[in-house]
Amino acid sequence: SQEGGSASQETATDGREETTGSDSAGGDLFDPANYKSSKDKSEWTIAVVTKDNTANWFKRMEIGVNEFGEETGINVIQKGPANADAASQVQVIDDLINQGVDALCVVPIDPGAIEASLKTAMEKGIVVVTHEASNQKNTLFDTEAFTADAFGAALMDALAKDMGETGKYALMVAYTTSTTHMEYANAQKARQLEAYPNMELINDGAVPSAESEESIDTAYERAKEILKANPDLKGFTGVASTDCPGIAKAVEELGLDVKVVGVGTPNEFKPYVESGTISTIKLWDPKDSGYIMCKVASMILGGEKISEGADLGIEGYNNVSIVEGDNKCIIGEADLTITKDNINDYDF
Amino acid sequence: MIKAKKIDDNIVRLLIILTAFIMIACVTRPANFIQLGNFQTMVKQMSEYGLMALGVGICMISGGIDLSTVYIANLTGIIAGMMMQNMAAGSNGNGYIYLAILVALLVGAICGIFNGFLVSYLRIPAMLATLGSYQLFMGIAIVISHGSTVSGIPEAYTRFGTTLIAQIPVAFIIFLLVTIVLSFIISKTKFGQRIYLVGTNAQAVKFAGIKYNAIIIRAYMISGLISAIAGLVSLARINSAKADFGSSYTMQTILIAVLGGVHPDGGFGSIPGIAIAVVILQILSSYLNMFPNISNYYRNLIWGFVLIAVLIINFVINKRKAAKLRKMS
Amino acid sequence: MKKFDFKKILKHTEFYVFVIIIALSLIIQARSGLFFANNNIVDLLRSLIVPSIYALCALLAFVSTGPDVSFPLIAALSAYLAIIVTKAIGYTGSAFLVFIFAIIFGMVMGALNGWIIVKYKFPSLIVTLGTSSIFNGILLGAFEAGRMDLPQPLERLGETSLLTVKNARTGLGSSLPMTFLIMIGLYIITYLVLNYTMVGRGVYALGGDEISAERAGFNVKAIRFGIFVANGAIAAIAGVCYSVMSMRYLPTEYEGGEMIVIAAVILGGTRMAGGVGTLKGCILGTLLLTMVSNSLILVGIPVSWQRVFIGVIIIIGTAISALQSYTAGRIKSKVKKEAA
Amino acid sequence: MGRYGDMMSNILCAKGIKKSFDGVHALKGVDLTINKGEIHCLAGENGCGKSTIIKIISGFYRPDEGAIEVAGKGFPVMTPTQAIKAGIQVIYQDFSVFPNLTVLENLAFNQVLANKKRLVNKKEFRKIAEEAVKKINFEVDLDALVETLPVADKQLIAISRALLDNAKLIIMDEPTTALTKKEIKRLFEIIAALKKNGVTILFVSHKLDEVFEISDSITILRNGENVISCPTSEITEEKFAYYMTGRHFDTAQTRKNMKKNIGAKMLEVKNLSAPGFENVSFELHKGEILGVIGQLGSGRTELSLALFGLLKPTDGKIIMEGKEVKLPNVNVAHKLGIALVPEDRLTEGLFLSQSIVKNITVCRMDELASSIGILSNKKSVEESDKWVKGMGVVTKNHELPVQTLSGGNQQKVVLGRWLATTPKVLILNGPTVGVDIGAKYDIHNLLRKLAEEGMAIIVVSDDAEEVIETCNRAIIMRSGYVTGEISEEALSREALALASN
Ligand SMILES: Nc1ncnc2c1ncn2[C@@H]1O[C@H](COP(=O)(O)OP(=O)(O)OP(=O)(O)O)[C@@H](O)[C@H]1O
Ligand SMILES: Nc1ncnc2c1ncn2[C@@H]1O[C@H](COP(=O)(O)OP(=O)(O)OP(=O)(O)O)[C@@H](O)[C@H]1O
Ligand SMILES: [Mg+2]
Ligand SMILES: [Mg+2]
Repeated sequence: SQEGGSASQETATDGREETTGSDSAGGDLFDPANYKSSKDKSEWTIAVVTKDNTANWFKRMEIGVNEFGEETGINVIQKGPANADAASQVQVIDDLINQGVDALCVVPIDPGAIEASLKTAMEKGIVVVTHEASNQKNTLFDTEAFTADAFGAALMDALAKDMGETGKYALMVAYTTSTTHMEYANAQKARQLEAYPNMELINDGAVPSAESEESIDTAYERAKEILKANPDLKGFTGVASTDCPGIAKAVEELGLDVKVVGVGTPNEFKPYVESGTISTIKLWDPKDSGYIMCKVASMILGGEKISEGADLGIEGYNNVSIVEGDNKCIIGEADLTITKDNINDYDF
Repeated sequence: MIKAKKIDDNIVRLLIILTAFIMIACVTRPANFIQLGNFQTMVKQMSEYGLMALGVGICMISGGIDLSTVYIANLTGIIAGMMMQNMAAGSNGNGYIYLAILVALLVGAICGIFNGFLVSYLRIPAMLATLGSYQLFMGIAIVISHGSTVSGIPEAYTRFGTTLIAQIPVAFIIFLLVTIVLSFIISKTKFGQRIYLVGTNAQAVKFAGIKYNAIIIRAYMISGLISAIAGLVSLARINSAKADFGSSYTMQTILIAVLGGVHPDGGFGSIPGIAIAVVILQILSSYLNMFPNISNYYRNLIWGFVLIAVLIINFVINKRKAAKLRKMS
Repeated sequence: MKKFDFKKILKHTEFYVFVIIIALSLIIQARSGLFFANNNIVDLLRSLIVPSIYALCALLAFVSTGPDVSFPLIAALSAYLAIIVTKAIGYTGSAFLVFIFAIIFGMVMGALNGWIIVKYKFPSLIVTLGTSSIFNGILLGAFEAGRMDLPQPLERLGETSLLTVKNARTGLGSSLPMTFLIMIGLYIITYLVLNYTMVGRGVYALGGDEISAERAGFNVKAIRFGIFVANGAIAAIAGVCYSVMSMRYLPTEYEGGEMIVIAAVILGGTRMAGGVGTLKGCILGTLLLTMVSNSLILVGIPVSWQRVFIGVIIIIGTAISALQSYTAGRIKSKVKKEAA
Repeated sequence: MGRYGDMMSNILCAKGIKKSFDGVHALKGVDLTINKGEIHCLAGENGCGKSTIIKIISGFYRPDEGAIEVAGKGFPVMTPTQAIKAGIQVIYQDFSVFPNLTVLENLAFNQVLANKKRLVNKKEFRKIAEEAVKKINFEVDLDALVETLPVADKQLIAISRALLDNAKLIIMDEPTTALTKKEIKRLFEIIAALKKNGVTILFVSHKLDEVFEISDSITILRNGENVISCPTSEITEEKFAYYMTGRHFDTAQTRKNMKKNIGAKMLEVKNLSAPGFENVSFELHKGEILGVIGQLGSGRTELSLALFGLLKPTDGKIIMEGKEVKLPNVNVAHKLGIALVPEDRLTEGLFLSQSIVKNITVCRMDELASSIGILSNKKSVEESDKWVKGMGVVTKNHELPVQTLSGGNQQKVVLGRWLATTPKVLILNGPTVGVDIGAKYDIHNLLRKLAEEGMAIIVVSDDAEEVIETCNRAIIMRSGYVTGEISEEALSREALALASN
């Protein structure tokens, strides 16, 4: 993981070099002020590109996107690729660029794969806003309910609290190649090493412990294997929406006392949360994320400045902070922690 | 003797379909479709899977199939990307880039030879051999990249991904060149003819003194090599490489090859046919992206429909022609 | 009568797959000490359910015609439609009816495959590739299917289990879902049809030599059409079983399941050229691949190496079975020479 | 010229049958009448439509025009099941067996299906099968898979399957091609016995001697049209050949009149052994045609494979033009000037769906290509043109796939391919199997001409006639050993019969 760290640092410096390189081309590519649109608001088109439009998560997001469109009268569209595959997403983005949309709001499948496309978009004067991509370089703003590190840490905090800060735990992701998942997973481990010395990640700390391959059934099978191989396991986290239902099912069936913490939508997890197997769900509301991406894009198009402490108009984003890392990251305080006590307050 | 026709009917029909698609797109979405930028994007996108489809097509002509092209492309992209990253700092000049390209091509060829070895010497059905090797190549790619994206490719290399020559993206020029070279190899050389023969009757090939194993290995090697080129093109275009990039391309390449007139049992097919099928698919995809309210998943529906419709049209036309012949004689 | 003929057994691919399975299970047992535990065996049986039902589709298609790659999407689409219909009419009775809905939809889709393949004599690979692309477009494009909760009948079926075991040593339990019975039932029906009806023998006959089958008086077209309709029905059952076992309908989890199933079936000795393939081989091949993918963690293979291992196992397994059938061919010609 | 019997004595009457395939008129209005209880021979050159009319009678093809009556009953649409029910059984040219199934099932299917049984009754299957093999005293393991059996057994399965109970008319499409002399004799005995029991036989053959030996009457077809139908007694061998081919054969041109031009020693095989044969020695000179006569399974095929680099010898020497050579693969054999025309042209010889040009030039690609491997289309076409003309291959266009040619023409293509390499030693394994007399005559003439020009030729065959007509000398193989050699002077039908028994 140390190698990985230095590699990403290198990437970061490369990113800077590119930035300065394009500076000379005229205007700062990364200054939102350069993207003020001369067109009337009603002529703008804001396109939201998701990972997979069939997933409940992004259907929820579409509600927020449409809400924004209705509220403002701005033309908004949401598109997903024909396959949940980075290459297909690149195609969608490239095609939208050609159709002359005014803003692109992207939830990348793989941030690395779309860098070049997003750069092209910006060079053409298209506003680029991303979500779930705190390491995306070619974006004006990345909007996050929180940072990946903070989210990973929050997951770990929740798990640690539920399992009493001691014992073995395991981490599941969809694929080792899922960039965001791996960030969350690595952040969890980092937090545990820093704050919970009595906890131990199985398999000598290898991240992740298993892949769910974005399938609830596979998550279940892998969880079972892990539980069999580690009968003394006390905690389990899963960061893909397929992971926790599978893990919880395995735990229930084996009749073990393992705390399950993870990411997902409340309705899908409700039975397991109510039965107590899933102790905590961490998430943010994709409806709000969709809304916020569009809002940020429209503000840039309208020439409005977004600065530290800005109010983006919905709860959780009334006082955003801006962190400059690989990009400018707008961070709200919109993480939701759902437990048995408040699960009935959410319906998505 | 009747003079042999120069262009085969299937290509003519594909061209008609292509023209029809272009016309529909031009009429219904002129503002979006008839645009230099749109064409540039389309040709850039299709170059990668187009290259792989050519490789798959050659293997299918030889009587097999190659399911591993996408993962060879990713593996070689990752290797080249990591080499460029690591050597960029210590070197002045672009020598290291050429070295990385060379190594990537070599790795692609070796992967292809490995596939060919499984299919020829070990007699594993190609579908299974390349199913196994695709897991293997993807696995190796995950192991060396730790599953994460290899990015931070030196600009000296990625510039090439965005270069235009006479307004044509380099990637497409590469695709065209490979198409031309392969068309030539397949239709005009000994080796090319032997691929068809091997795909027609593997037993008779032995009696005709054609080295079956050697031909098969070379066919898969070419597929591996082209996949490596696709990997390098993709590395330049998206500035990164990853073990699972483009996993949906596998089925797509087979569909393209089949639409292009390659027979899945071997012995038939042409490179230009595949190339035209690539263009048809790309226009279809880009066209659908012009309708915000139409889900991209309709592409699969249309694509499956076009494939079967073309098969049936070919069938009916051939039958009609035979009936006409019968009446004449 | 028939003697136990060891030499004959040595010629069957199934035997070698069986040997590999035994060897691997011993290795897994040695490395983890957990393989032969009752709960692990039950887990394995559970994992076997859906792939082994799929394997029937692959087997029937290979024996009679050629590859069929459309079964995962027939499964996905017919399960979707069945669930939608059940919910729409508010049916809360037996899960049996939901299966019937799915089977009807599956048969319609299978009939489309069968009709094209029989009428135009196109290679089944192309046709099923095309139709599965169409089914995918219908499911995700036209219907915009998303994850769904199950209707009551299926939910209830998912909650009942056939058998629950508890490992005395580790205290770990495992339960076998009711869908296991469906799988067993399908295997029994397929076995009886294939071996004890003339239609079943016709499936093998037409796979061996289509023209001869027609001359002998088999209704080749009807049998082939029937195979694809049956495949549609079987795929539909697998589709519903999958959703029952995940307790949720998951539209995107079906696609791409065909290749590994085809690998399993061929590993089990099914001949790609047709006419040869047994249910025994089918289940053994599926067991082998399921076992491998479900034991990598038990054995302690790091996650990033798992794919390499699966690739290597597929290559080695298929190489053994390919070389074995080649040498069996050679033994054959030697025997013939002795006879001459 | 058709000869129609009256309704009562007809078992089969087909009138004005027309059938075309994708523009090829296979039958242009053929009449065929077969009297009850006779052995009727259907003859004609390759591709004249014999198999096609058989398939129409058996309900496998539907005629474009024409009517079929079986025992006086008209069948507007005949299906395979109806035909079987009406008592018509066919032994197809390609045997029509299921290689992947057991002998038992192969034997029982037809009857079980004709009885419209839906379920499998193993006992019934076995009963039918045992009955079937008993009829011809055919000894075979009923539980063996057919694909593991030798060709002759497959043929016998096809025959015994056709003999089942209710058969009134048995049609045999070239049933003797894969059989040995002994087996042919046995088959003829069976046919005679069947005739005695009132079964009618329609027999297709190219072989003159067979036709005259057993048939009562003959129908000859040419190019999908009737030429003559008459009792066999009314026709001579010479006329028969003329009716079939429409040409007169120069019978003076036989081996006896062959110009002898035997030259230096070309090939010497010393104590050669390989899987399938042992300790084989012989010499072959320039301008000489050596016959290797032996039956199926005698090792003759393996010998030819070993001389062509396809089978690795375990012992012994192959000496070519005085130098010992090793033949690790076909390419080496090819370079040394050895050519093999394989036994089974469909699986080993031809690329059926590829063009005639490709099939002819496949072994000459190295010469037709430039140094970097680019093929010249012009040269290829010229080359193939030369051989298409030279061999008298009948075709409209040499870009057409080889599968559009008739059997004899296909064989000429394979032969042309190897002659194009100008070999020094030409090995032919069953050069005229399933080839009609016209084409056979052409091929034999060609072989003699090649020998005259100095080529050394080995003809591997089980056809005594062929060996006598073409060869200077013959060696006899049995069970993997050379059991005798017959010199030119002694080479006669009697000598061969004597030596191989
Ligand atoms: N299925 C088919 N499709 C196209 N052409 C066919 C088909 N079957 C037969 N033919 C053509 O019809 C003609 C008659 O063929 P047929 O097989 O009846 O000849 P035959 O007399 O049996 O010859 P042989 O002695 O070689 O067996 C040939 O020209 C052949 O090429
Ligand atoms: N060792 C071998 N390697 C490759 N092919 C073989 C081998 N042995 C036999 N064959 C092929 O298998 C086929 C059937 O063989 P088989 O021995 O039955 O031929 P045959 O003509 O019946 O026998 P024989 O040559 O002994 O008269 C032949 O066509 C031959 O080419
Ligand atoms: Mg015939
Ligand atoms: Mg032989």
